[in-house]
Amino acid sequence: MAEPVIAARDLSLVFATRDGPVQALSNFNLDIAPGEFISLIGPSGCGKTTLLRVIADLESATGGSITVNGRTPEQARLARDYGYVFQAPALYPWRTILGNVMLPLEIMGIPRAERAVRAKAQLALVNLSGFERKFPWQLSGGMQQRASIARALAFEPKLLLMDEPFGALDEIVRDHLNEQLLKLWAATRKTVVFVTHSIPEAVFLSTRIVVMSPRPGRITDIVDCNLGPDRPLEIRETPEFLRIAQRVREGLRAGHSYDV
Amino acid sequence: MAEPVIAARDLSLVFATRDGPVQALSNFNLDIAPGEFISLIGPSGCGKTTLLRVIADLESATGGSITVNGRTPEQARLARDYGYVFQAPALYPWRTILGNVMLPLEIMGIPRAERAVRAKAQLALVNLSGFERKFPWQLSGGMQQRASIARALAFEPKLLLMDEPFGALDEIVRDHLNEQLLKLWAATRKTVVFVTHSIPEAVFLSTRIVVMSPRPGRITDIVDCNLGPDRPLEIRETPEFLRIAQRVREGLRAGHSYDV
Amino acid sequence: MVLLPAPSAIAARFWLAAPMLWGDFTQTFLKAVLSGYAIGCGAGFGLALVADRVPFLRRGLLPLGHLVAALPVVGIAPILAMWFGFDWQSKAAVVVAMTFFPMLVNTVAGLAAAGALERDLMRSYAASPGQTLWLLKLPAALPFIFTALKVNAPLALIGAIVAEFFGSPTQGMGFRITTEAAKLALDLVWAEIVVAAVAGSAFYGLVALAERAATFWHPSARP
Amino acid sequence: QGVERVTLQLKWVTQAQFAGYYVAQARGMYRAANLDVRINAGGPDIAPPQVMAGGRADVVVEWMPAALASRERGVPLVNIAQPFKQSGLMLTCRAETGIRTPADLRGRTLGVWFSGNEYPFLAWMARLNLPTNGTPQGVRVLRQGFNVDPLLQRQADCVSTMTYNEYWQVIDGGFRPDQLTVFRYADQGVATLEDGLYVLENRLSDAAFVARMGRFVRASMQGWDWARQNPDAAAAIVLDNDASGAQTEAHQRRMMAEIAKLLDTTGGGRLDPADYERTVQTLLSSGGESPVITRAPTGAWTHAVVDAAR
Amino acid sequence: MSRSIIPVLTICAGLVLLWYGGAIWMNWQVVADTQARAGATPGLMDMVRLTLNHARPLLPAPHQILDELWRSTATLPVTSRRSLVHHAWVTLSAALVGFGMGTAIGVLLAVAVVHVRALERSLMPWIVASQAVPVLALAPIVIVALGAMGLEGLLPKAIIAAYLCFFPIAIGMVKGLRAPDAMARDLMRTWSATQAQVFWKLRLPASLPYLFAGLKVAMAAAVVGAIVAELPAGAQAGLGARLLAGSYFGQTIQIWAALVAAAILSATLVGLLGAAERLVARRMGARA
Ligand SMILES: Nc1ncnc2c1ncn2[C@@H]1O[C@H](COP(=O)(O)OP(=O)(O)OP(=O)(O)O)[C@@H](O)[C@H]1O
Ligand SMILES: Nc1ncnc2c1ncn2[C@@H]1O[C@H](COP(=O)(O)OP(=O)(O)OP(=O)(O)O)[C@@H](O)[C@H]1O
Ligand SMILES: Cc1ncc(C[n+]2csc(CCO)c2C)c(N)n1
Ligand SMILES: [Mg+2]
Ligand SMILES: [Mg+2]
Repeated sequence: MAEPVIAARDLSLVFATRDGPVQALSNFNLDIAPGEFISLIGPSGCGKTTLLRVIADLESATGGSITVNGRTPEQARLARDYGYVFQAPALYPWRTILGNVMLPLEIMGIPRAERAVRAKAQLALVNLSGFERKFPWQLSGGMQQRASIARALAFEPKLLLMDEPFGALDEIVRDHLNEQLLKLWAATRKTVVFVTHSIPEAVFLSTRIVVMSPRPGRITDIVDCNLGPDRPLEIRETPEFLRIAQRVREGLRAGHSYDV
Repeated sequence: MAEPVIAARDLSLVFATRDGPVQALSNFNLDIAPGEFISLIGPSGCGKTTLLRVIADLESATGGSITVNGRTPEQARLARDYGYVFQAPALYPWRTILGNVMLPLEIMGIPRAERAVRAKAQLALVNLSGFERKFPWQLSGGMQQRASIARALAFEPKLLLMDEPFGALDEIVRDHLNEQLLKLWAATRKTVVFVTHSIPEAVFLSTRIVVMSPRPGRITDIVDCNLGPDRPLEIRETPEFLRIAQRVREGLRAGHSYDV
Repeated sequence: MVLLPAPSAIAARFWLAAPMLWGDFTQTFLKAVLSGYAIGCGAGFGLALVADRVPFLRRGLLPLGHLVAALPVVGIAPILAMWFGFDWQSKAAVVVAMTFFPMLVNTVAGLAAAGALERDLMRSYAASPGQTLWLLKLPAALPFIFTALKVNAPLALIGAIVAEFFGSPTQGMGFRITTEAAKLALDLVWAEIVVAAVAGSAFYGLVALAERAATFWHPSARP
Repeated sequence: QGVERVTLQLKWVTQAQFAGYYVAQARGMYRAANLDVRINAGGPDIAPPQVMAGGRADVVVEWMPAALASRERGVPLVNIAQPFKQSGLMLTCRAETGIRTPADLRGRTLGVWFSGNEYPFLAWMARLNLPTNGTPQGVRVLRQGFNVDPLLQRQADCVSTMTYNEYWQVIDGGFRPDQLTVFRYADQGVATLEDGLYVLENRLSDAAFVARMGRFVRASMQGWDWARQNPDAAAAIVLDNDASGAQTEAHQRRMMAEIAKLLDTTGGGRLDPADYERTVQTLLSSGGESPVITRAPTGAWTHAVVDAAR
Repeated sequence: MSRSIIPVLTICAGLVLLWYGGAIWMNWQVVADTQARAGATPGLMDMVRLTLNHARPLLPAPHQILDELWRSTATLPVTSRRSLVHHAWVTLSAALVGFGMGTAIGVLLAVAVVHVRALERSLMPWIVASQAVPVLALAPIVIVALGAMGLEGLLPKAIIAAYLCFFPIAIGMVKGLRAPDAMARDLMRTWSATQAQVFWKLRLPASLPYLFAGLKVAMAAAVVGAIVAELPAGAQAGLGARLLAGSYFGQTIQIWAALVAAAILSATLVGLLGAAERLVARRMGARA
């Protein structure tokens, strides 16, 4: 196997808060190979966002080790190895939608003319053409989230970290973007680490699904999901698909601390 | 029929923006009877949030008329007729989670001792016991959203306006909260106006589903959904359920401006 | 040089003149500065609350507030001495005039700083204006209010000292600095300045401590 | 031969109190003496000794008590000429307060100028045995600002005035002379010398400087002489030099007339050692916590410059 | 802007009424005293007329101030030393230069403090202490000292103005540069933006509301600083010289005229800043 893009060994992270420590990650072990599409799924508060943040060098692990592209997360961040879609849109209120999408390009020194072209292409991909000159507060919640996806894609990173990017979108758009993302992934062989709450979405997109459980955040199951590269939407009706979904659901249920 | 809780007649709303007007709602007609559970579903940007905001008197319609409990939205708001769960958690950073949930109770003059009891009960309902003394930024996105749900339920309004309350939650918690909400609804006969992007969720919860389409925001379909008051989770496998879901999906697809 | 005596000379004088320095400190800081600061900040804050409530007043008062702020101390000090007498009351009045406006501007800005969604929440509860103020606007305005409190702390001291320039009893930090400077007793002048700098810094430090406790939740308080 | 520069620092704002210097400049007396004189107006917070210490003037106009005090504090000023023979300082009281004699001052509130001008007052109070530290047996002292408002507004029973200036402001403020009780320091035996010309001691060892100052003093005294004889024209010259544009002609004419009474232009500005001794004795008797001078100064005046002016 | 005209006029009208009342009330005693001394017993209307037209009032009536303003601006050539326009210009130039220097210093200090954590602890206390030093009282010494260093004319005044106005800017700006929330900053981190980029593209835009609030306070402070610095500079020209001369001669009306002129001057400057702020806010997509 090629060198893993992400290699986490006994990773753990404890937040110190006023009323005692919170164990957000505990003994987390995971290797992600280049070109993989990994979904993280698990109850709210189980540490998915925290894991992405550790990978992105936005948070430092308090135990264990992690490498990104064979380097420390910090080196990877400085090398601009990844693009990150946050759980909330986090658009800058003083920039137009186009300005927001162009921002990473600006920072990375892409020439002005190219910036606009690339940003507009990404906005078209998420179906926001025509909203370039609006300011964030003039857009609906889902539209803002789509703008933030366009922003993360704009500079074409090899590694994509996506934290519930499609949470605020309706099924149709979501399906559409799922397909787009799959196409993009197949074409560019990016590595994707994807947080979602939707089991069908996870199964539809991933090569592997990591099921997590909370307090402390740890892995309860890793489900292989080799549906092949070609995945029409209809695949979701096949028994293979439903079987995997069922296994994920069981893992998820097992991890829940309360009875449902 | 009893007097409608909400009666919208030819409702429309136009936002004036710097580069021209945006028609967010257009000729919107809807009556909602007491005790109904109405879901609004539709592509991002179709005006769902705007509609809730008009009902809540946070936005004024630019055309048509609307009454809430037979009064103007303003009178209804002043009478504290409704509870509102926003699309974003909007927790106050200077208050603990418990403090945030107690906020409406404080405003409505509930005695101090009772406030804490009621707020803690609501937090237990959304499975946030033990996080009372944390501050919002110490919680994951989904936990924040759950806190905001607890806050809206705490003062037991007769009319609930919920804007994608479960968007950031995983399937298991979502199922759990769906059931809780349904129970609450059946027990208290609240009227609920519920925005969601999940077709199964809409079908599972609602008595009627309003399918909307964007630019301008208007109704494309209203789907009756009389699955009876008793709805175990398994009802989602029944043909009746799937039929309704299919109809909603078609309405949704028809409203989309682009081909999928 | 005569204008800058050696630190040792200043320290010696500090020791010798301690009772006199304490008397000046009482007159200027404990009496004039503290009372003027409290009244000035209170008034600016109060007017900001009123202005926030009554848009008509806000539009009418703020431009006039700017006019008042623009009044130079050296101009108002003699007038206030004329009105309020020579003792610390007129110095406190000068401090009031100086601290009023920064507080007004900052509080008005702070009261407008609460987010749109956060306001909508209050609206949805049909919260009374008082409740909205107490539970949302004031907490959200705290970072701004503390900015004004901090800016005003040294400003109040300067105001009181300069005001003493335009007539005063024969005591007070400003009185001492100007009269002794003219007499070239610069060791005493610098001793008095050290007192002023330390008192002003300590005052500021106290406000900053209070700020830290009160606005722990603001992004700027977290690293 | 090249024109030499002299910078003169006045004790107060541009007004007829300094008419002689402005006249000497406007009417070419300095130019005739081959001098290019720059006159810097003073003000409430300009202390001429301080300006001198900062090296910003060659010669200053100052009252002798302040000059002697700064001498003790390390800025060795030396009197080189004394155009003002008489003191114009007074304490002006509202008669309605019942103050008739100095003894009536006990327990009263008095406005006093500080910044070096308080010494004659302190000397007087010491002589009257009236403590100035605020005890009921003494007097309550207010640091008076620049005007007579405390008296007009009845915040003080008496205020400091000059015969040529503030007194007339009180009159303009609606008082008739008979409604005022006036104590001239000269009459109380505590007169000290006012408005003299002072330079730094070390510069006097330079003969060229002494010669230059000699010409300066002579030209200045010519200016004073002319001003004394042509008071209205001198007032007009002063007005021309008032950059603040705030002075009025009537007031300056009146001031010039009063100033003329204090001058002695006969001796070419020569300081009378007897006046000097009286001033020093007055100051030494002032006592108190912070005496003006602790011992009789030496070398605080010289006739060298006036002699050079001959 | 035009929306505020009516409120401003209304409140002004109210204030002017109050003012006339206050003038009658405050000047009553002095007028009564004077009349009593003169042995006159004027009637009520005469008293009112006298209180409103007293030459040395405790509080001059608005029309007296307006009259003085009119005489000292409109009836004289602006180059005349008796013209308030001339004096206002002298003050304005020093204030503007000082404001420019103060803004630069304030912003630079804030940037340094925000970017170098160590400076927060080491520099801030000195900045604060610097403000607690009563420069205004020290202005004479400062002017003398600067003069000894060869600085004369406008510059010493501008330096004192700058000293007064850098502080509100620095304090506000430190707050503003720290205002972006964690997520906005994290975003920059994910792009491994340089400190300069974070500054220009995130911190600076986010700090603008704080900056403008600070600038407005600083502008007023700069005018005050310039005026104060005029006194020890010989009070030759400028609004400060007018104030002082007025004060010295007990010319209350002249003080008030100079005061009003100073107020109008800095209110105009602050107003211009407000207009600039609105312009910037519009370009930055502020809600109407
Ligand atoms: N304040 C505003 N000013 C201008 N346009 C606005 C404003 N708020 C919303 N809009 C526009 O109105 C339309 C409807 O917005 P709305 O927020 O109601 O959508 P939504 O149905 O809630 O979408 P989503 O599912 O993404 O939350 C959108 O096109 C949006 O751009
Ligand atoms: N800054 C913080 N300080 C303290 N505790 C924190 C902080 N951030 C997160 N936590 C805690 O760490 C745990 C994991 O949080 P995380 O955000 O990773 O959850 P998540 O899996 O992303 O949840 P969600 O699906 O709701 O977004 C939670 O219990 C949360 O309360
Ligand atoms: C702060 C201060 N107050 C008073 C004087 C006294 N004084 C000395 S000369 C003069 C002019 C008289 O009209 C006056 C008032 C001063 N020098 N400085
Ligand atoms: Mg998360
Ligand atoms: Mg919405």
